[in-house]
Amino acid sequence: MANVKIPIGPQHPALKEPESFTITLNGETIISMDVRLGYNHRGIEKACEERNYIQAMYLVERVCGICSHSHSTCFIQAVEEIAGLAVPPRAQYIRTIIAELERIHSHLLWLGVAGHEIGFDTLLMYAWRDREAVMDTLAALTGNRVNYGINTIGGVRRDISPEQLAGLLKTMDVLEERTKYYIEVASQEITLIKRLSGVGYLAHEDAVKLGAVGPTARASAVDRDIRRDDPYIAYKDLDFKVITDTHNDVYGRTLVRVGELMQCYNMIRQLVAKIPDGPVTVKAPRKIPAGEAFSRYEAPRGEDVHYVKANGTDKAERVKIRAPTLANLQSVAKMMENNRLADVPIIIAAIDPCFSCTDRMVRIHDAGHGRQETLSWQALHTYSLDWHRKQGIDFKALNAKLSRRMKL
Amino acid sequence: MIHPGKMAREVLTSLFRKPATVLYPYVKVQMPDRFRGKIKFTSPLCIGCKLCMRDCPTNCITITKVGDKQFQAEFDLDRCIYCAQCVDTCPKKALEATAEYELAQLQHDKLKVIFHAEPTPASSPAAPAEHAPQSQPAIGA
Amino acid sequence: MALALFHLLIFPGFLFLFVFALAMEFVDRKLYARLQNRVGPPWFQPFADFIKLSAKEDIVPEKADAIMFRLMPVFALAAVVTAFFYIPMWGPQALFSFSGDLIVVIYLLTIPTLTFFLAGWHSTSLFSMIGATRTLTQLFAYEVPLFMAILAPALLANTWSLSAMTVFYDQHPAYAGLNVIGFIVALIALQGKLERVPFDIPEAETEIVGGTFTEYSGRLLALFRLAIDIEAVVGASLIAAVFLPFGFGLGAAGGFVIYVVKVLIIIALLALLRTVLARLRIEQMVIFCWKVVAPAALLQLLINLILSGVLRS
Amino acid sequence: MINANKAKKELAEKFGFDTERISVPRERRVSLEVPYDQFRQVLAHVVNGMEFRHLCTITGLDEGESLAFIYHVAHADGTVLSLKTRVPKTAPVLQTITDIFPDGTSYERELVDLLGARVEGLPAGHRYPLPDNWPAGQYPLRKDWKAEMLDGVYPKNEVKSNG
Repeated sequence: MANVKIPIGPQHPALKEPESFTITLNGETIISMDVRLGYNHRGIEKACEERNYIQAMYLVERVCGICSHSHSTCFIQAVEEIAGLAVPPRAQYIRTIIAELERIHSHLLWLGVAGHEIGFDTLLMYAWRDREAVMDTLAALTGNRVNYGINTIGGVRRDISPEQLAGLLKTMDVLEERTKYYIEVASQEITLIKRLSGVGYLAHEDAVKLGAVGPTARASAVDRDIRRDDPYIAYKDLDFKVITDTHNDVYGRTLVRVGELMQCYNMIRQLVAKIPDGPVTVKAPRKIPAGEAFSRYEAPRGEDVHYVKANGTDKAERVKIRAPTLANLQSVAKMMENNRLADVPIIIAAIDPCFSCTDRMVRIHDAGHGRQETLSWQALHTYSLDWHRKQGIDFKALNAKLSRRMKL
Repeated sequence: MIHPGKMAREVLTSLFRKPATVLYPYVKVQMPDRFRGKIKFTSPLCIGCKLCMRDCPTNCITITKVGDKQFQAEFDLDRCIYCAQCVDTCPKKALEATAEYELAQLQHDKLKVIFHAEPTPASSPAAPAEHAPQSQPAIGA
Repeated sequence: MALALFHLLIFPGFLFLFVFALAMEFVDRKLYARLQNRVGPPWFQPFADFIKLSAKEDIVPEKADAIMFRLMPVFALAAVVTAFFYIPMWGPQALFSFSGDLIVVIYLLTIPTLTFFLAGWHSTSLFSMIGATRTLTQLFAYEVPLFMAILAPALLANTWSLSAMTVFYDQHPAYAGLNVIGFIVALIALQGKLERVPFDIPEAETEIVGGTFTEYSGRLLALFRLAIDIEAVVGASLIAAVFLPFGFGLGAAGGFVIYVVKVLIIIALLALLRTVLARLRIEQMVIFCWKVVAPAALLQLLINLILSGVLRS
Repeated sequence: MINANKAKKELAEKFGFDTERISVPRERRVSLEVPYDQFRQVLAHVVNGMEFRHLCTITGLDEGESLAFIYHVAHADGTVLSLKTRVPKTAPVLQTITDIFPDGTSYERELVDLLGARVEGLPAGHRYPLPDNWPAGQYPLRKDWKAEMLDGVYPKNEVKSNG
């Protein structure tokens, strides 16, 4: 076959969110790739300017479902820095616990998705089954499985009880056991290795040049981790290793993620052991004094960046969000080179893309007074009936027929 | 080391294990204590400060004064994101998060929940505390 | 005449095959789910799926060759059902047999794959055309090992008729034990024929949406799915007849039970295979088939050739 | 290793900036505002001379009369330098930095789409993040932009009803 252009997306089974990749193929080999982003823009940056800080916090938390805590913490750090709030240490520890639990849940989720993309659904089912343990823990600690809503300006909304901390340790033991098993599977199952190694090669120099972040960069031996380089919340008190790998491919990215899982369990044990007593929140002013702050956060997918500019009112002047996937997407085209069509899903999945994070801005609907026409159930019903009537369906005859049948 | 079918033993033992699937909706899930479900409004406690309205990220709460020191609350559940910020904001604990989570509706208007003010002892006690307007579309109407 | 019609349409013909194939699909799906620690579908799910699909609208793509598009599912179904009649099931004698029916059965089992290719090609959609080319590439990889694996026992039995072969192994059950390599090769090849993990490359959902069947819907898709289900049963029956020729002396009822158990074992093995492996890439699949599976089949052929020489002399 | 104060000192010495203009709001953060004609020179030195080799993002601001752009560049040790520069709103022309940071493409496209900056030398490609049928001359992140401005001009191709 001559060169063929294959659309992967905006709607495609391999993509869980709409985004468009157009791939030019020669036979099964990829020649080039073209990305069109922006299908998921919701206008969050602009909308943040129209909301007070409390409202904006919940909006920012919903930039992404998987790394919701990352975005809300990153945003709140910036706001707290501008306001000059000293967040109590216990609150910082609780934020860190939730952050690491989120990383565990995100990486296990990724492991399952990776399995699915290469047709290994069993891995998906098992990884997601085990992930339920983290989800349940998160639900117990914060109230909800996603969009935890634990943060508030000046601290956290809910304290963690000693029983919950003990339960946390037990969960960690179970998960550590399971992760060890997955490491074993990843290093021994031949079909898995065949599908992952050598795929999506990203050389160290390219990773640096194209600004890759997070596990994607670390799998290309870029030793960069915001938790260590620019410690925030409670990370400066923790002893952990930044996992890097020299495979430079999807297999390396898998090893980095499972390696990070093992570090997460350790970190949570340290956090539980060290958590100080005290209040979990300080009183925050409604109006934040003028100023600006730049905040970085190591989300499960990589470096998340928020810039907040305050102007002295209760609303932010400007909120800028750069999610990790946008930084990583630059390198995807490079990774695609000389790979097969069959590798496209796993290469895209290997950066753990989160397109809803990436795109934030398109149509602003004032939440208070939506101008969009919403059809009520009744109106929809009427519309459907009208449509069918126009198609020549006679409801009277149908109803008569139906009632005749019912009588018989 | 290479091992084809590495997961074989694991999957075979699964045959004799209970499935991990929760058979929802036949089996209901127990919500944690801190779960943030549908918000409940207790009218007598409300002082009408409207702080909840100001902090609600989606403007889904409307508190209206219906009488002397009497307030009714209207929730647009289709807008509510169940963050329970209003519960934290309320200075008088007039709002609380319940464990109710099965809130999906086919009819848009059922998502509007009104918590009427408690009737004063003098008036009729028949008014329901919670009320959602109902309307059923007729088939083929 | 009436009896022949009964055989063709009711038992062991179309109706039996329909019910049996869908029941086996249920077994496969349930087992797959249980192996993954899930609950799995209820027993009637394949039937419900079939009925639901049959009730849906058929959509033929505008640019597709409408006649080919509609004919292909029927062809696939006809081929697999025909093949079934030549396979001995609960007695050593098949419903129909003649000298050389082994070759005919193998060819009839190739036809569905060819119809998948033609169906995908005539859909003229990008995804289905890629699926179609992959189907064909894959066909060349597994078909030869399958041929060799099935011819090897035939060589030992010195016949080209499936029924005669079964009679031979029924009389010399010890010889059947020699065909273990062939059995494994045939299982792998059947997995490829059925386009299931690790060989579900032509319809890899995450890569090319629905592959060959991307454009199919409604009744036509229902027919295709039924054809694949029946192909699984026919393939399993063929492997059971060739490699597991035991338990024919138990009368009709006993023989039937033994037959169902054999098919169940093969379906279960195939389900296990697709549970524990990841999907291969097309070139990995071809390399695996030619470098591992084909030499194994050749080895079996060689063993049986030497053995039959020793036996005949 | 470089820390915020060292970076501040180096910048002040190299370019003769007033140390008042370089602020260090906290550990590992430096911010500096430079006039646009000096911007490229400073950026080149920051990247090549001082090894701030990772571009975090580019923030665009609408400051009324002018558009401001903050280039956040990070050092391997966690120090982030926020380099701010301004161009007048009437002629918001910028030089691309994709020659220094190839990954800056999408950040610059954001500036083009959302703030109406004109970036010279930006590699050809799809627009980002707004849709292709977005009306020209509408820049959502500008302060004078209101959602009402889209009424009647967007979306252009609305879903037609089948009836």
